[in-house]
Amino acid sequence: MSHTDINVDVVVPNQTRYLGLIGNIAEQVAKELDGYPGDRDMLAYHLNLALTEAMVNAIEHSAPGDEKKTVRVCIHLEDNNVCIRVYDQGQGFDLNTVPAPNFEELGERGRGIFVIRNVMDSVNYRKTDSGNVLEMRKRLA
Amino acid sequence: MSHTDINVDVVVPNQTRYLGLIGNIAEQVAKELDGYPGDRDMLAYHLNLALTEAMVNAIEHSAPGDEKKTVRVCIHLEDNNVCIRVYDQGQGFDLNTVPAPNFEELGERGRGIFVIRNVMDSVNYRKTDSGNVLEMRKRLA
Amino acid sequence: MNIGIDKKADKTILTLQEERIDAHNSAELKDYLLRLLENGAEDVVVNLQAVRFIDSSGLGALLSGYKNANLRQRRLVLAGLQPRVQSMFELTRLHRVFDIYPNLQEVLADDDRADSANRSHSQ
Amino acid sequence: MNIGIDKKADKTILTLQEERIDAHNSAELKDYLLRLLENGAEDVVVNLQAVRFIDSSGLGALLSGYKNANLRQRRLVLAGLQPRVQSMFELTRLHRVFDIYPNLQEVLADDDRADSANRSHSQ
Ligand SMILES: Nc1ncnc2c1ncn2[C@@H]1O[C@H](COP(=O)(O)OP(=O)(O)O)[C@@H](O)[C@H]1O
Ligand SMILES: Nc1ncnc2c1ncn2[C@@H]1O[C@H](COP(=O)(O)OP(=O)(O)O)[C@@H](O)[C@H]1O
Repeated sequence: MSHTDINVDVVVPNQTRYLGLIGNIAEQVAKELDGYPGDRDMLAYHLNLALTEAMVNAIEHSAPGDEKKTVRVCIHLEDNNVCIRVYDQGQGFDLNTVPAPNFEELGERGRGIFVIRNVMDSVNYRKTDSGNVLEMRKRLA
Repeated sequence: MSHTDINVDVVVPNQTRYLGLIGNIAEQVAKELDGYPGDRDMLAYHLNLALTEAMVNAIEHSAPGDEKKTVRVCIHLEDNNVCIRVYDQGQGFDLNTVPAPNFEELGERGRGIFVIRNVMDSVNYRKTDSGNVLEMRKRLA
Repeated sequence: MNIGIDKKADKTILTLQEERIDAHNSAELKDYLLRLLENGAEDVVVNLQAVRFIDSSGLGALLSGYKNANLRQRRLVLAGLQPRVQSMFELTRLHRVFDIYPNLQEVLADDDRADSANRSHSQ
Repeated sequence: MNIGIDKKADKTILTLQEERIDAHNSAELKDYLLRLLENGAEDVVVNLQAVRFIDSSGLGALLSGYKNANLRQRRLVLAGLQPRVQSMFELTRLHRVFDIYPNLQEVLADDDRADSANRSHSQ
Protein backbone atom coordinates (compact mmCIF):
# COMPACT_ATOMS: atom_id res chain seq x y z
CA MET A 1 0.00 0.00 0.00
CA SER A 2 1.36 3.37 -1.00
CA HIS A 3 1.46 6.49 1.12
CA THR A 4 -1.89 7.84 0.02
CA ASP A 5 -4.44 5.08 -0.35
CA ILE A 6 -7.99 6.06 0.34
CA ASN A 7 -11.11 4.04 -0.35
CA VAL A 8 -14.54 5.55 -0.04
CA ASP A 9 -17.64 3.47 -0.68
CA VAL A 10 -21.00 5.20 -0.48
CA VAL A 11 -24.53 3.84 -0.90
CA VAL A 12 -27.48 6.24 -1.08
CA PRO A 13 -31.10 5.96 -2.23
CA ASN A 14 -31.31 6.50 -5.99
CA GLN A 15 -32.50 10.08 -5.71
CA THR A 16 -30.96 13.21 -7.15
CA ARG A 17 -31.02 14.90 -3.75
CA TYR A 18 -27.87 12.98 -2.84
CA LEU A 19 -25.85 14.26 -5.80
CA GLY A 20 -24.47 17.10 -3.69
CA LEU A 21 -23.38 14.79 -0.87
CA ILE A 22 -21.51 12.49 -3.24
CA GLY A 23 -19.93 15.41 -5.09
CA ASN A 24 -18.82 17.05 -1.85
CA ILE A 25 -17.29 13.82 -0.58
CA ALA A 26 -15.31 13.58 -3.83
CA GLU A 27 -14.07 17.14 -3.32
CA GLN A 28 -13.02 16.33 0.25
CA VAL A 29 -11.02 13.37 -1.03
CA ALA A 30 -9.35 15.52 -3.70
CA LYS A 31 -8.21 17.91 -0.95
CA GLU A 32 -5.98 15.15 0.43
CA LEU A 33 -3.75 15.26 -2.63
CA ASP A 34 -1.01 17.35 -1.07
CA GLY A 35 1.48 16.49 -3.74
CA TYR A 36 -0.73 17.06 -6.78
CA PRO A 37 1.17 19.26 -9.20
CA GLY A 38 -1.82 20.67 -11.08
CA ASP A 39 -4.73 22.89 -10.07
CA ARG A 40 -6.22 21.03 -7.11
CA ASP A 41 -9.40 23.06 -7.07
CA MET A 42 -10.02 22.17 -10.72
CA LEU A 43 -9.26 18.51 -10.04
CA ALA A 44 -11.81 18.55 -7.21
CA TYR A 45 -14.36 20.03 -9.60
CA HIS A 46 -13.63 17.42 -12.24
CA LEU A 47 -14.09 14.51 -9.83
CA ASN A 48 -17.29 16.10 -8.51
CA LEU A 49 -18.49 16.57 -12.10
CA ALA A 50 -17.67 13.07 -13.33
CA LEU A 51 -19.39 11.56 -10.31
CA THR A 52 -22.43 13.76 -10.68
CA GLU A 53 -22.87 13.00 -14.39
CA ALA A 54 -22.41 9.28 -13.84
CA MET A 55 -24.72 9.17 -10.85
CA VAL A 56 -27.49 11.03 -12.70
CA ASN A 57 -27.30 8.39 -15.44
CA ALA A 58 -27.33 5.58 -12.88
CA ILE A 59 -30.43 7.07 -11.23
CA GLU A 60 -32.21 7.62 -14.55
CA HIS A 61 -31.50 4.20 -15.97
CA SER A 62 -31.84 2.07 -12.84
CA ALA A 63 -35.41 2.01 -11.70
CA PRO A 64 -37.03 5.38 -11.88
CA GLY A 65 -39.45 6.01 -9.07
CA ASP A 66 -38.50 2.97 -7.06
CA GLU A 67 -37.50 4.44 -3.72
CA LYS A 68 -36.05 1.18 -2.50
CA LYS A 69 -33.30 1.21 -5.10
CA THR A 70 -29.89 2.51 -4.22
CA VAL A 71 -26.89 3.88 -6.03
CA ARG A 72 -23.41 2.79 -5.07
CA VAL A 73 -20.36 4.92 -5.69
CA CYS A 74 -16.70 4.13 -4.96
CA ILE A 75 -13.78 6.48 -4.95
CA HIS A 76 -10.32 4.99 -4.79
CA LEU A 77 -7.38 7.33 -4.51
CA GLU A 78 -3.77 6.29 -4.71
CA ASP A 79 -0.65 8.42 -5.03
CA ASN A 80 -0.83 8.70 -8.78
CA ASN A 81 -4.29 7.58 -9.67
CA VAL A 82 -7.91 8.09 -8.87
CA CYS A 83 -10.56 5.56 -9.84
CA ILE A 84 -14.26 6.30 -9.55
CA ARG A 85 -16.93 3.63 -9.98
CA VAL A 86 -20.65 4.21 -10.22
CA TYR A 87 -22.92 1.16 -10.16
CA ASP A 88 -26.36 0.89 -11.68
CA GLN A 89 -28.99 -1.85 -11.68
CA GLY A 90 -30.44 -1.03 -15.10
CA GLN A 91 -30.37 -2.66 -18.53
CA GLY A 92 -26.92 -1.38 -19.33
CA PHE A 93 -25.77 0.26 -22.56
CA ASP A 94 -22.89 0.32 -24.99
CA LEU A 95 -20.61 3.18 -24.03
CA ASN A 96 -18.82 3.09 -27.38
CA THR A 97 -21.93 3.89 -29.38
CA VAL A 98 -22.71 7.08 -27.49
CA PRO A 99 -22.11 9.82 -30.06
CA ALA A 100 -20.16 12.99 -29.30
CA PRO A 101 -22.50 15.96 -28.95
CA ASN A 102 -23.19 17.96 -32.09
CA PHE A 103 -21.90 21.39 -31.17
CA GLU A 104 -24.02 23.09 -33.82
CA GLU A 105 -27.29 21.74 -32.49
CA LEU A 106 -28.40 23.26 -29.25
CA GLY A 107 -29.86 20.09 -27.73
CA GLU A 108 -30.55 20.17 -24.03
CA ARG A 109 -29.11 16.74 -23.35
CA GLY A 110 -26.41 14.33 -24.40
CA ARG A 111 -23.36 16.02 -22.90
CA GLY A 112 -22.87 13.84 -19.79
CA ILE A 113 -20.63 11.11 -21.19
CA PHE A 114 -18.77 13.71 -23.26
CA VAL A 115 -18.02 15.70 -20.12
CA ILE A 116 -16.86 12.58 -18.28
CA ARG A 117 -14.56 11.57 -21.14
CA ASN A 118 -13.07 15.03 -21.14
CA VAL A 119 -12.31 15.40 -17.48
CA MET A 120 -11.13 11.82 -16.88
CA ASP A 121 -8.35 9.89 -18.65
CA SER A 122 -10.23 6.66 -19.28
CA VAL A 123 -13.81 5.48 -19.02
CA ASN A 124 -15.30 2.04 -19.39
CA TYR A 125 -18.61 0.37 -18.67
CA ARG A 126 -19.15 -3.28 -17.90
CA LYS A 127 -21.36 -5.81 -16.18
CA THR A 128 -20.30 -7.13 -12.77
CA ASP A 129 -21.88 -9.33 -10.12
CA SER A 130 -23.10 -6.25 -8.31
CA GLY A 131 -24.66 -4.60 -11.35
CA ASN A 132 -23.28 -2.55 -14.20
CA VAL A 133 -20.43 -0.24 -13.43
CA LEU A 134 -19.08 2.87 -15.08
CA GLU A 135 -15.39 3.04 -14.19
CA MET A 136 -13.54 6.30 -14.63
CA ARG A 137 -9.81 6.79 -14.07
CA LYS A 138 -7.54 9.76 -13.91
CA ARG A 139 -3.77 9.89 -13.58
CA LEU A 140 -2.60 12.43 -11.08
CA ALA A 141 1.10 12.66 -11.89
CA MET B 1 -35.19 0.80 3.32
CA SER B 2 -36.42 4.08 4.69
CA HIS B 3 -36.36 7.44 2.96
CA THR B 4 -32.96 8.46 4.22
CA ASP B 5 -30.57 5.55 4.26
CA ILE B 6 -26.96 6.39 3.67
CA ASN B 7 -23.98 4.12 4.11
CA VAL B 8 -20.47 5.47 3.96
CA ASP B 9 -17.49 3.16 4.33
CA VAL B 10 -14.03 4.72 4.33
CA VAL B 11 -10.58 3.12 4.58
CA VAL B 12 -7.50 5.30 5.03
CA PRO B 13 -3.90 4.69 6.13
CA ASN B 14 -3.66 4.78 9.93
CA GLN B 15 -2.28 8.30 10.07
CA THR B 16 -3.66 11.31 11.87
CA ARG B 17 -3.50 13.39 8.69
CA TYR B 18 -6.76 11.76 7.57
CA LEU B 19 -8.72 12.80 10.68
CA GLY B 20 -9.92 15.94 8.92
CA LEU B 21 -11.14 14.04 5.85
CA ILE B 22 -13.13 11.59 7.94
CA GLY B 23 -14.55 14.36 10.13
CA ASN B 24 -15.55 16.41 7.11
CA ILE B 25 -17.27 13.46 5.47
CA ALA B 26 -19.27 12.95 8.68
CA GLU B 27 -20.31 16.60 8.60
CA GLN B 28 -21.39 16.27 4.96
CA VAL B 29 -23.55 13.30 5.88
CA ALA B 30 -25.10 15.21 8.79
CA LYS B 31 -26.11 17.96 6.36
CA GLU B 32 -28.48 15.51 4.65
CA LEU B 33 -30.70 15.39 7.71
CA ASP B 34 -33.31 17.80 6.40
CA GLY B 35 -35.85 16.77 8.97
CA TYR B 36 -33.62 16.85 12.04
CA PRO B 37 -35.44 18.84 14.71
CA GLY B 38 -32.36 19.85 16.75
CA ASP B 39 -29.33 22.00 15.99
CA ARG B 40 -27.93 20.42 12.83
CA ASP B 41 -24.66 22.27 13.04
CA MET B 42 -24.08 20.92 16.56
CA LEU B 43 -25.05 17.42 15.45
CA ALA B 44 -22.50 17.65 12.64
CA TYR B 45 -19.88 18.70 15.17
CA HIS B 46 -20.74 15.83 17.48
CA LEU B 47 -20.43 13.21 14.75
CA ASN B 48 -17.16 14.77 13.62
CA LEU B 49 -15.94 14.74 17.22
CA ALA B 50 -16.96 11.18 18.05
CA LEU B 51 -15.31 9.93 14.87
CA THR B 52 -12.15 11.92 15.47
CA GLU B 53 -11.75 10.70 19.06
CA ALA B 54 -12.43 7.10 18.09
CA MET B 55 -10.12 7.22 15.09
CA VAL B 56 -7.25 8.69 17.13
CA ASN B 57 -7.59 5.76 19.53
CA ALA B 58 -7.71 3.28 16.67
CA ILE B 59 -4.53 4.77 15.20
CA GLU B 60 -2.73 4.84 18.54
CA HIS B 61 -3.63 1.31 19.56
CA SER B 62 -3.39 -0.43 16.20
CA ALA B 63 0.17 -0.58 15.05
CA PRO B 64 1.98 2.65 15.62
CA GLY B 65 4.47 3.45 12.93
CA ASP B 66 3.35 0.75 10.56
CA GLU B 67 2.43 2.67 7.43
CA LYS B 68 0.79 -0.35 5.84
CA LYS B 69 -1.98 -0.47 8.43
CA THR B 70 -5.31 1.12 7.71
CA VAL B 71 -8.24 2.42 9.67
CA ARG B 72 -11.77 1.66 8.60
CA VAL B 73 -14.69 3.85 9.48
CA CYS B 74 -18.39 3.37 8.68
CA ILE B 75 -21.18 5.86 8.95
CA HIS B 76 -24.72 4.58 8.62
CA LEU B 77 -27.51 7.10 8.63
CA GLU B 78 -31.19 6.26 8.73
CA ASP B 79 -34.16 8.50 9.30
CA ASN B 80 -33.98 8.34 13.07
CA ASN B 81 -30.61 6.91 13.81
CA VAL B 82 -26.97 7.29 13.06
CA CYS B 83 -24.47 4.55 13.72
CA ILE B 84 -20.73 5.10 13.50
CA ARG B 85 -18.22 2.27 13.60
CA VAL B 86 -14.46 2.59 13.90
CA TYR B 87 -12.37 -0.54 13.47
CA ASP B 88 -8.94 -1.18 14.94
CA GLN B 89 -6.45 -4.03 14.61
CA GLY B 90 -4.97 -3.70 18.09
CA GLN B 91 -5.13 -5.71 21.30
CA GLY B 92 -8.51 -4.38 22.27
CA PHE B 93 -9.57 -3.04 25.68
CA ASP B 94 -12.45 -3.12 28.10
CA LEU B 95 -14.56 -0.03 27.48
CA ASN B 96 -16.36 -0.44 30.81
CA THR B 97 -13.22 -0.04 32.88
CA VAL B 98 -12.27 3.30 31.35
CA PRO B 99 -12.71 5.76 34.24
CA ALA B 100 -14.48 9.08 33.85
CA PRO B 101 -12.00 11.94 33.85
CA ASN B 102 -11.20 13.52 37.21
CA PHE B 103 -12.30 17.11 36.69
CA GLU B 104 -10.10 18.37 39.53
CA GLU B 105 -6.90 17.00 38.02
CA LEU B 106 -5.71 18.83 34.96
CA GLY B 107 -4.41 15.79 33.10
CA GLU B 108 -3.71 16.26 29.43
CA ARG B 109 -5.33 13.01 28.36
CA GLY B 110 -8.17 10.64 29.15
CA ARG B 111 -11.12 12.67 27.85
CA GLY B 112 -11.72 10.89 24.52
CA ILE B 113 -14.11 8.15 25.59
CA PHE B 114 -15.84 10.57 27.96
CA VAL B 115 -16.47 12.97 25.08
CA ILE B 116 -17.79 10.16 22.89
CA ARG B 117 -20.15 8.94 25.63
CA ASN B 118 -21.46 12.46 26.05
CA VAL B 119 -22.19 13.29 22.45
CA MET B 120 -23.56 9.88 21.45
CA ASP B 121 -26.44 7.90 22.98
CA SER B 122 -24.75 4.54 23.22
CA VAL B 123 -21.24 3.20 22.81
CA ASN B 124 -19.94 -0.34 22.76
CA TYR B 125 -16.71 -2.09 21.84
CA ARG B 126 -16.36 -5.65 20.65
CA LYS B 127 -14.29 -8.07 18.63
CA THR B 128 -15.41 -8.95 15.10
CA ASP B 129 -13.94 -10.89 12.22
CA SER B 130 -12.57 -7.68 10.76
CA GLY B 131 -10.93 -6.48 13.97
CA ASN B 132 -12.21 -4.71 17.05
CA VAL B 133 -14.93 -2.18 16.56
CA LEU B 134 -16.11 0.80 18.57
CA GLU B 135 -19.79 1.26 17.73
CA MET B 136 -21.47 4.54 18.55
CA ARG B 137 -25.16 5.29 18.08
CA LYS B 138 -27.25 8.40 18.26
CA ARG B 139 -31.02 8.76 17.96
CA LEU B 140 -32.03 11.65 15.79
CA ALA B 141 -35.72 12.01 16.63
CA MET C 1 -34.44 26.39 -5.70
CA ASN C 2 -33.55 29.80 -4.37
CA ILE C 3 -33.78 32.52 -7.02
CA GLY C 4 -33.54 36.25 -6.37
CA ILE C 5 -35.41 38.42 -8.86
CA ASP C 6 -34.74 42.07 -9.55
CA LYS C 7 -35.54 44.63 -12.26
CA LYS C 8 -32.90 47.01 -13.58
CA ALA C 9 -33.54 49.27 -16.56
CA ASP C 10 -35.38 47.05 -19.08
CA LYS C 11 -34.00 43.78 -17.68
CA THR C 12 -35.05 41.04 -15.33
CA ILE C 13 -32.07 39.94 -13.29
CA LEU C 14 -32.20 36.45 -11.81
CA THR C 15 -29.68 35.65 -9.13
CA LEU C 16 -29.32 31.92 -8.58
CA GLN C 17 -28.73 31.48 -4.87
CA GLU C 18 -27.56 27.89 -5.05
CA GLU C 19 -24.05 26.51 -4.84
CA ARG C 20 -24.95 23.67 -7.17
CA ILE C 21 -27.01 23.56 -10.33
CA ASP C 22 -27.39 19.87 -11.11
CA ALA C 23 -30.02 17.31 -12.08
CA HIS C 24 -31.64 17.81 -8.68
CA ASN C 25 -32.70 21.40 -9.36
CA SER C 26 -32.16 21.98 -13.11
CA ALA C 27 -35.73 21.00 -14.07
CA GLU C 28 -36.99 23.62 -11.64
CA LEU C 29 -34.65 26.22 -13.14
CA LYS C 30 -35.82 25.34 -16.64
CA ASP C 31 -39.50 25.67 -15.66
CA TYR C 32 -38.82 28.93 -13.88
CA LEU C 33 -37.17 30.44 -16.96
CA LEU C 34 -39.95 29.28 -19.27
CA ARG C 35 -42.68 30.65 -17.03
CA LEU C 36 -40.86 33.95 -16.70
CA LEU C 37 -40.58 34.32 -20.49
CA GLU C 38 -44.17 33.17 -21.01
CA ASN C 39 -45.36 35.85 -18.62
CA GLY C 40 -43.80 38.46 -20.85
CA ALA C 41 -40.54 39.19 -19.06
CA GLU C 42 -38.14 41.53 -20.78
CA ASP C 43 -34.55 40.58 -21.44
CA VAL C 44 -33.22 38.21 -18.81
CA VAL C 45 -29.84 38.25 -17.10
CA VAL C 46 -28.92 35.12 -15.16
CA ASN C 47 -26.42 35.97 -12.45
CA LEU C 48 -24.38 32.87 -11.63
CA GLN C 49 -22.04 34.45 -9.10
CA ALA C 50 -23.08 32.18 -6.22
CA VAL C 51 -22.92 29.02 -8.31
CA ARG C 52 -19.82 26.91 -7.64
CA PHE C 53 -20.91 23.86 -9.60
CA ILE C 54 -22.93 23.20 -12.72
CA ASP C 55 -23.45 19.89 -14.50
CA SER C 56 -24.64 19.14 -18.03
CA SER C 57 -28.31 19.21 -17.01
CA GLY C 58 -27.78 22.71 -15.58
CA LEU C 59 -26.33 23.78 -18.93
CA GLY C 60 -29.38 22.20 -20.59
CA ALA C 61 -31.75 24.26 -18.43
CA LEU C 62 -29.98 27.51 -19.32
CA LEU C 63 -29.94 26.50 -22.99
CA SER C 64 -33.67 25.86 -22.89
CA GLY C 65 -34.21 29.36 -21.50
CA TYR C 66 -31.87 30.81 -24.10
CA LYS C 67 -33.71 29.16 -26.99
CA ASN C 68 -37.10 30.16 -25.63
CA ALA C 69 -35.99 33.79 -25.24
CA ASN C 70 -34.72 33.80 -28.84
CA LEU C 71 -38.07 32.47 -30.09
CA ARG C 72 -39.70 35.44 -28.43
CA GLN C 73 -37.15 37.92 -29.79
CA ARG C 74 -35.70 38.50 -26.38
CA ARG C 75 -32.22 38.03 -24.96
CA LEU C 76 -31.05 35.77 -22.18
CA VAL C 77 -27.48 36.49 -21.09
CA LEU C 78 -25.25 35.17 -18.31
CA ALA C 79 -23.11 37.03 -15.80
CA GLY C 80 -20.66 36.34 -12.97
CA LEU C 81 -19.46 32.86 -13.90
CA GLN C 82 -16.87 31.43 -11.51
CA PRO C 83 -13.84 29.90 -13.28
CA ARG C 84 -15.00 26.32 -12.74
CA VAL C 85 -18.43 27.13 -14.14
CA GLN C 86 -16.91 29.03 -17.05
CA SER C 87 -14.79 25.97 -17.87
CA MET C 88 -17.97 23.89 -18.30
CA PHE C 89 -19.23 26.32 -20.95
CA GLU C 90 -15.90 26.16 -22.76
CA LEU C 91 -15.72 22.38 -22.64
CA THR C 92 -19.15 22.10 -24.24
CA ARG C 93 -18.53 25.04 -26.62
CA LEU C 94 -21.56 26.82 -25.16
CA HIS C 95 -19.46 29.93 -24.48
CA ARG C 96 -19.87 30.56 -28.20
CA VAL C 97 -23.64 30.43 -27.88
CA PHE C 98 -24.32 32.48 -24.76
CA ASP C 99 -23.40 36.09 -24.22
CA ILE C 100 -21.36 35.89 -21.04
CA TYR C 101 -20.50 38.96 -18.97
CA PRO C 102 -17.97 39.05 -16.14
CA ASN C 103 -20.52 40.65 -13.79
CA LEU C 104 -23.81 42.54 -13.59
CA GLN C 105 -22.12 45.95 -13.86
CA GLU C 106 -20.76 44.98 -17.26
CA VAL C 107 -24.17 43.91 -18.52
CA LEU C 108 -25.69 47.24 -17.58
CA ALA C 109 -22.69 49.26 -18.83
CA ASP C 110 -22.88 47.44 -22.15
CA ASP C 111 -26.47 48.52 -22.32
CA ASP C 112 -25.53 52.16 -21.82
CA ARG C 113 -23.01 51.89 -24.62
CA ALA C 114 -25.64 50.36 -26.88
CA ASP C 115 -28.05 53.12 -25.93
CA SER C 116 -25.63 55.94 -26.69
CA ALA C 117 -24.70 54.20 -29.95
CA ASN C 118 -28.39 54.18 -30.81
CA ARG C 119 -28.73 57.82 -29.90
CA SER C 120 -25.78 58.96 -31.98
CA HIS C 121 -27.20 56.87 -34.81
CA SER C 122 -30.58 58.56 -34.69
CA GLN C 123 -29.05 62.03 -34.72
CA MET D 1 0.53 24.37 11.92
CA ASN D 2 -0.16 27.95 11.02
CA ILE D 3 0.18 30.34 13.96
CA GLY D 4 0.16 34.12 13.74
CA ILE D 5 2.14 35.89 16.47
CA ASP D 6 1.67 39.46 17.60
CA LYS D 7 2.61 41.64 20.57
CA LYS D 8 0.09 43.99 22.18
CA ALA D 9 0.88 45.83 25.40
CA ASP D 10 2.59 43.24 27.62
CA LYS D 11 1.04 40.25 25.87
CA THR D 12 1.93 37.75 23.20
CA ILE D 13 -1.10 37.05 21.05
CA LEU D 14 -1.16 33.75 19.18
CA THR D 15 -3.73 33.40 16.44
CA LEU D 16 -4.27 29.78 15.45
CA GLN D 17 -4.88 29.81 11.73
CA GLU D 18 -6.23 26.29 11.50
CA GLU D 19 -9.83 25.14 11.15
CA ARG D 20 -9.09 21.99 13.12
CA ILE D 21 -7.03 21.41 16.25
CA ASP D 22 -6.86 17.65 16.59
CA ALA D 23 -4.39 14.86 17.23
CA HIS D 24 -2.73 15.66 13.92
CA ASN D 25 -1.47 19.08 15.00
CA SER D 26 -1.98 19.24 18.79
CA ALA D 27 1.52 17.97 19.60
CA GLU D 28 2.92 20.78 17.49
CA LEU D 29 0.73 23.31 19.29
CA LYS D 30 1.85 21.98 22.66
CA ASP D 31 5.53 22.21 21.70
CA TYR D 32 5.03 25.69 20.31
CA LEU D 33 3.47 26.93 23.56
CA LEU D 34 6.18 25.35 25.71
CA ARG D 35 8.99 26.85 23.63
CA LEU D 36 7.35 30.26 23.71
CA LEU D 37 7.09 30.17 27.51
CA GLU D 38 10.61 28.80 27.86
CA ASN D 39 11.94 31.67 25.80
CA GLY D 40 10.53 34.08 28.32
CA ALA D 41 7.30 35.18 26.66
CA GLU D 42 5.04 37.43 28.66
CA ASP D 43 1.39 36.59 29.22
CA VAL D 44 -0.06 34.62 26.34
CA VAL D 45 -3.43 35.04 24.66
CA VAL D 46 -4.51 32.21 22.38
CA ASN D 47 -6.96 33.50 19.79
CA LEU D 48 -9.16 30.63 18.62
CA GLN D 49 -11.41 32.63 16.34
CA ALA D 50 -10.49 30.66 13.19
CA VAL D 51 -10.84 27.28 14.89
CA ARG D 52 -14.03 25.44 13.99
CA PHE D 53 -13.12 22.12 15.57
CA ILE D 54 -11.14 21.00 18.60
CA ASP D 55 -10.80 17.49 19.97
CA SER D 56 -9.65 16.26 23.39
CA SER D 57 -5.98 16.25 22.35
CA GLY D 58 -6.33 19.91 21.35
CA LEU D 59 -7.71 20.67 24.81
CA GLY D 60 -4.77 18.74 26.25
CA ALA D 61 -2.28 20.91 24.34
CA LEU D 62 -3.87 24.11 25.61
CA LEU D 63 -3.97 22.69 29.14
CA SER D 64 -0.29 21.86 28.94
CA GLY D 65 0.46 25.48 27.97
CA TYR D 66 -1.81 26.74 30.75
CA LYS D 67 -0.06 24.65 33.41
CA ASN D 68 3.37 25.63 32.16
CA ALA D 69 2.47 29.33 32.19
CA ASN D 70 1.20 28.98 35.79
CA LEU D 71 4.46 27.34 36.85
CA ARG D 72 6.26 30.40 35.53
CA GLN D 73 3.85 32.85 37.19
CA ARG D 74 2.43 33.88 33.87
CA ARG D 75 -1.06 33.78 32.43
CA LEU D 76 -2.35 31.91 29.40
CA VAL D 77 -5.88 32.95 28.43
CA LEU D 78 -8.18 32.09 25.53
CA ALA D 79 -10.21 34.35 23.25
CA GLY D 80 -12.68 34.11 20.39
CA LEU D 81 -14.09 30.61 20.90
CA GLN D 82 -16.73 29.62 18.38
CA PRO D 83 -19.85 28.08 19.98
CA ARG D 84 -18.90 24.52 19.01
CA VAL D 85 -15.43 24.97 20.47
CA GLN D 86 -16.85 26.60 23.61
CA SER D 87 -19.14 23.58 24.05
CA MET D 88 -16.07 21.29 24.23
CA PHE D 89 -14.68 23.33 27.13
CA GLU D 90 -18.01 23.15 28.93
CA LEU D 91 -18.40 19.41 28.38
CA THR D 92 -14.97 18.76 29.91
CA ARG D 93 -15.44 21.44 32.63
CA LEU D 94 -12.32 23.21 31.37
CA HIS D 95 -14.25 26.48 31.07
CA ARG D 96 -13.81 26.65 34.85
CA VAL D 97 -10.06 26.35 34.47
CA PHE D 98 -9.26 28.72 31.62
CA ASP D 99 -9.99 32.41 31.51
CA ILE D 100 -12.03 32.68 28.34
CA TYR D 101 -12.72 36.03 26.66
CA PRO D 102 -15.23 36.58 23.86
CA ASN D 103 -12.60 38.31 21.72
CA LEU D 104 -9.21 40.03 21.72
CA GLN D 105 -10.71 43.45 22.38
CA GLU D 106 -12.12 42.18 25.67
CA VAL D 107 -8.77 40.79 26.77
CA LEU D 108 -7.09 44.13 26.20
CA ALA D 109 -9.98 46.14 27.70
CA ASP D 110 -9.87 43.93 30.79
CA ASP D 111 -6.23 44.79 31.03
CA ASP D 112 -6.96 48.51 30.95
CA ARG D 113 -9.48 48.09 33.73
CA ALA D 114 -6.96 46.14 35.77
CA ASP D 115 -4.36 48.86 35.09
CA SER D 116 -6.58 51.71 36.17
CA ALA D 117 -7.65 49.69 39.23
CA ASN D 118 -3.97 49.31 40.05
CA ARG D 119 -3.40 52.99 39.56
CA SER D 120 -6.27 54.09 41.75
CA HIS D 121 -5.02 51.59 44.30
CA SER D 122 -1.56 53.07 44.36
CA GLN D 123 -2.87 56.58 44.79
N1 LIG E 1 -25.98 3.98 -16.69
C1 LIG E 1 -26.58 3.98 -17.89
N2 LIG E 1 -27.45 3.00 -18.20
C2 LIG E 1 -28.06 2.99 -19.42
N3 LIG E 1 -27.84 3.91 -20.36
C3 LIG E 1 -26.98 4.89 -20.13
C4 LIG E 1 -26.30 4.99 -18.87
N4 LIG E 1 -25.51 6.09 -18.94
C5 LIG E 1 -25.67 6.64 -20.14
N5 LIG E 1 -26.56 5.93 -20.87
C6 LIG E 1 -26.96 6.22 -22.26
O1 LIG E 1 -26.06 7.12 -22.84
C7 LIG E 1 -26.74 8.25 -23.36
C8 LIG E 1 -25.88 9.49 -23.23
O2 LIG E 1 -25.75 9.84 -21.86
P1 LIG E 1 -25.30 11.29 -21.47
O3 LIG E 1 -24.14 11.67 -22.32
O4 LIG E 1 -25.10 11.32 -19.99
O5 LIG E 1 -26.49 12.23 -21.89
P2 LIG E 1 -27.99 12.30 -21.40
O6 LIG E 1 -28.10 11.46 -20.16
O7 LIG E 1 -28.21 13.75 -21.14
O8 LIG E 1 -28.78 11.78 -22.56
C9 LIG E 1 -28.04 8.30 -22.58
O9 LIG E 1 -29.04 8.94 -23.30
C10 LIG E 1 -28.34 6.83 -22.36
O10 LIG E 1 -28.95 6.29 -23.48
N1 LIG F 1 -9.17 1.33 20.26
C1 LIG F 1 -8.57 1.17 21.46
N2 LIG F 1 -7.74 0.10 21.66
C2 LIG F 1 -7.15 -0.09 22.84
N3 LIG F 1 -7.32 0.71 23.90
C3 LIG F 1 -8.13 1.78 23.78
C4 LIG F 1 -8.79 2.06 22.56
N4 LIG F 1 -9.54 3.18 22.73
C5 LIG F 1 -9.33 3.57 23.99
N5 LIG F 1 -8.49 2.74 24.64
C6 LIG F 1 -8.07 2.82 26.06
O1 LIG F 1 -8.92 3.71 26.73
C7 LIG F 1 -8.19 4.73 27.38
C8 LIG F 1 -8.97 6.02 27.39
O2 LIG F 1 -9.07 6.53 26.07
P1 LIG F 1 -9.45 8.04 25.86
O3 LIG F 1 -10.58 8.39 26.76
O4 LIG F 1 -9.65 8.24 24.40
O5 LIG F 1 -8.21 8.86 26.38
P2 LIG F 1 -6.71 8.90 25.87
O6 LIG F 1 -6.65 8.18 24.56
O7 LIG F 1 -6.41 10.36 25.78
O8 LIG F 1 -5.94 8.19 26.96
C9 LIG F 1 -6.88 4.81 26.63
O9 LIG F 1 -5.85 5.30 27.40
C10 LIG F 1 -6.67 3.36 26.22
O10 LIG F 1 -6.08 2.66 27.28
